[in-house]
Amino acid sequence: MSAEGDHQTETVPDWKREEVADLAELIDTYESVGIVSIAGIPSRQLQAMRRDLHGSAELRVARNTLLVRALDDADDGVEELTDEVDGQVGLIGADANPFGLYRELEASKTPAPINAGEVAPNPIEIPEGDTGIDPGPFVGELQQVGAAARIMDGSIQVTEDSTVLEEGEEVSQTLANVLGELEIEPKEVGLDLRSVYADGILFEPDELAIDIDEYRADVEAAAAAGRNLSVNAAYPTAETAGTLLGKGRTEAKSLGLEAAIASPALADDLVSRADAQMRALAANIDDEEALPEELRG
Amino acid sequence: MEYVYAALILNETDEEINEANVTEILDAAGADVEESRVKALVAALEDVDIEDAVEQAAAVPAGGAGGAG
Amino acid sequence: MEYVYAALILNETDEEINEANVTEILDAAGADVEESRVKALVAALEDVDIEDAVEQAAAVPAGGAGGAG
Amino acid sequence: MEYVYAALILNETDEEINEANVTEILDAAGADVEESRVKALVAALEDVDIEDAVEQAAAVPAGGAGGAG
Amino acid sequence: MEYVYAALILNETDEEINEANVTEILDAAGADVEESRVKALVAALEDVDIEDAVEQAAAVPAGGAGGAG
Amino acid sequence: MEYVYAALILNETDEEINEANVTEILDAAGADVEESRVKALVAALEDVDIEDAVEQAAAVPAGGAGGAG
Amino acid sequence: MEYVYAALILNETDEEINEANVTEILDAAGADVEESRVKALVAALEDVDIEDAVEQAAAVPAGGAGGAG
Repeated sequence: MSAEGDHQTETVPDWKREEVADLAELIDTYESVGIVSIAGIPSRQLQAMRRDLHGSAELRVARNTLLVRALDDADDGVEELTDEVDGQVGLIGADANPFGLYRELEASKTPAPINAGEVAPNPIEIPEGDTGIDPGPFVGELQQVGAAARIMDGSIQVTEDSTVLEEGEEVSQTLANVLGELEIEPKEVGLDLRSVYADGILFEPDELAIDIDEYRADVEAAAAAGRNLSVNAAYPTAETAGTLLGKGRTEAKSLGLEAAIASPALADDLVSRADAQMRALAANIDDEEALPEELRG
Repeated sequence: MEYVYAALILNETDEEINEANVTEILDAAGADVEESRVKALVAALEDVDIEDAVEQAAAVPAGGAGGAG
Repeated sequence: MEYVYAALILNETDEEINEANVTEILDAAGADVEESRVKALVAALEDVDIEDAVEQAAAVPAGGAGGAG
Repeated sequence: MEYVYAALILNETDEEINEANVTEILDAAGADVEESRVKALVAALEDVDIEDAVEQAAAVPAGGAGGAG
Repeated sequence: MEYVYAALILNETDEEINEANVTEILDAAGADVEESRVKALVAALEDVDIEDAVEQAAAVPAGGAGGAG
Repeated sequence: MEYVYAALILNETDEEINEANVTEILDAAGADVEESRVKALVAALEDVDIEDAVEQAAAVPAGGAGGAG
Repeated sequence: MEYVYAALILNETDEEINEANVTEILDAAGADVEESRVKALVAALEDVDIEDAVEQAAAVPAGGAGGAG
């Protein structure tokens, strides 16, 4: 940092220089460095979030001009993040890679009510179910905002999942009231990752959303593929050797029954198979006269 | 049941399922052969695809097949 | 499978399942009887409780394919 | 069951399933080889499509085998 | 699969499943024996309860075996 | 899917599933390694119980396998 | 199982499944590579349509298989 100080004008006060130095250190320290939006987060909540991140990530809020300077001074293209320094933002650094950081921030978001005049960040839905609210004018309000609602069994019920506002539309006073009454909190409040930089790559949030279930399914598919290949190619591993023996045994049984090989190990199965075939044939015979009593339908 | 087994044997050996053949098998097995039942069986099997029926046994719980029909 | 069927006929008619009897049935059915297969079958069935085998088969949910024909 | 496995080995290695070959395998395995069973095996397999029979094993709803270890 | 069948034969004949025995069976079958595959098989089976694996497979309803007998 | 296989290798060898290790394996396999995919994989697998997923895959008739990428 | 996964990676990256390539991957994964197991794998896969083998559901683990690693 000291070398860099030389080409700054001397008018920069010490506290600013120190703050820039602190920010620069954060940028250097962590694997992933990102810009998060903190707009609309009350300062007490922000303190709590900062505490929760402790140990895995670090959040700094500073004047945007200082943030930009710190980013500009850093190496390897972190300066691309300056594009996102706009409005109420903070700088975050994490040991996790950008995907991990994104997940962590998403998981830390908490639901919050939405007010009239706000824009829906995602489609707002009123779920099917009993509202538990006694019959009254509320049913009309529900219908007014577009929910399928009616009075049933002595209370107001929503008869199907109803999307009442599309993403990007403005919340009306009535809708705000209805959502408040139902205690639906459609907003997610928390640190909103705008962009994150790691190992020379800039990641946008929309590339960072990963579906864990999909990865789990992939792991299962990969494990199944390994098992299948091991068994079907008869390349035994500790995990599949028993299965291979079982497969061999099953194949021998199948062949033995197919060829009616009178092996003692198959005698039971041959008898029951013959019995089953006899019964199956008998089941195709309509004339009861042709069958003994025990075979009549 | 021995009547039906007799039919199955004839089916396997590609012999005709007729009264004489069924009777001969049952005789050989020392069974009391009821002529009317042999007649009824032979007649009833005329319209049955035996291969098909036997294959059903594979799909059906062995043994359990009986009841249905 | 005709060998097995023959044995099961003998079981039904309460005759002994021995080589002579099995052979006689298959002969009557016009089959080419392979002596070794008769022998193997009779030997294999020696320790089998046929009633049991049939009942067990009924109990096991084989295949699971379900509904009978 | 060793007789059947012997046949399966010969099938895999594209060797003829005949009495001599089956016997040789079983001898190598230290089995007491019964000539008539070998004969019966070879006779039983004469008209059987082994590939087919083995593939059917794969089709078996193996579920029953029960949970993993 | 011939390597596995060989192991299954040894299991039936109560002989040890070791490289020498597996190799001998496969040799007798006229197979080109790949030493490394024999080794891999024997190693993989070391911690396997063979009876258990075989019994479970035996318990599976061979229903699918399908086709006529 | 090679990324996932790489992770499973590391799981088997008790090595850490991190970016460096996954990348090294894929490099060794001559794959064009996309750094961001490696990152996504490593982050995602942090929250996946791999042992559990592998066991599950074994318990379920693996048919499903085909599906995924 | 890591040997199999290594083969699957090579299959995905369209590289040849040979001893050198499998070994390189396992080395990169920090595994103790057993030459004979690599050899056995390559030999086992020689005539196998991997796509096919991967998609075809393997038999359900026959209990004894054991989860062990």
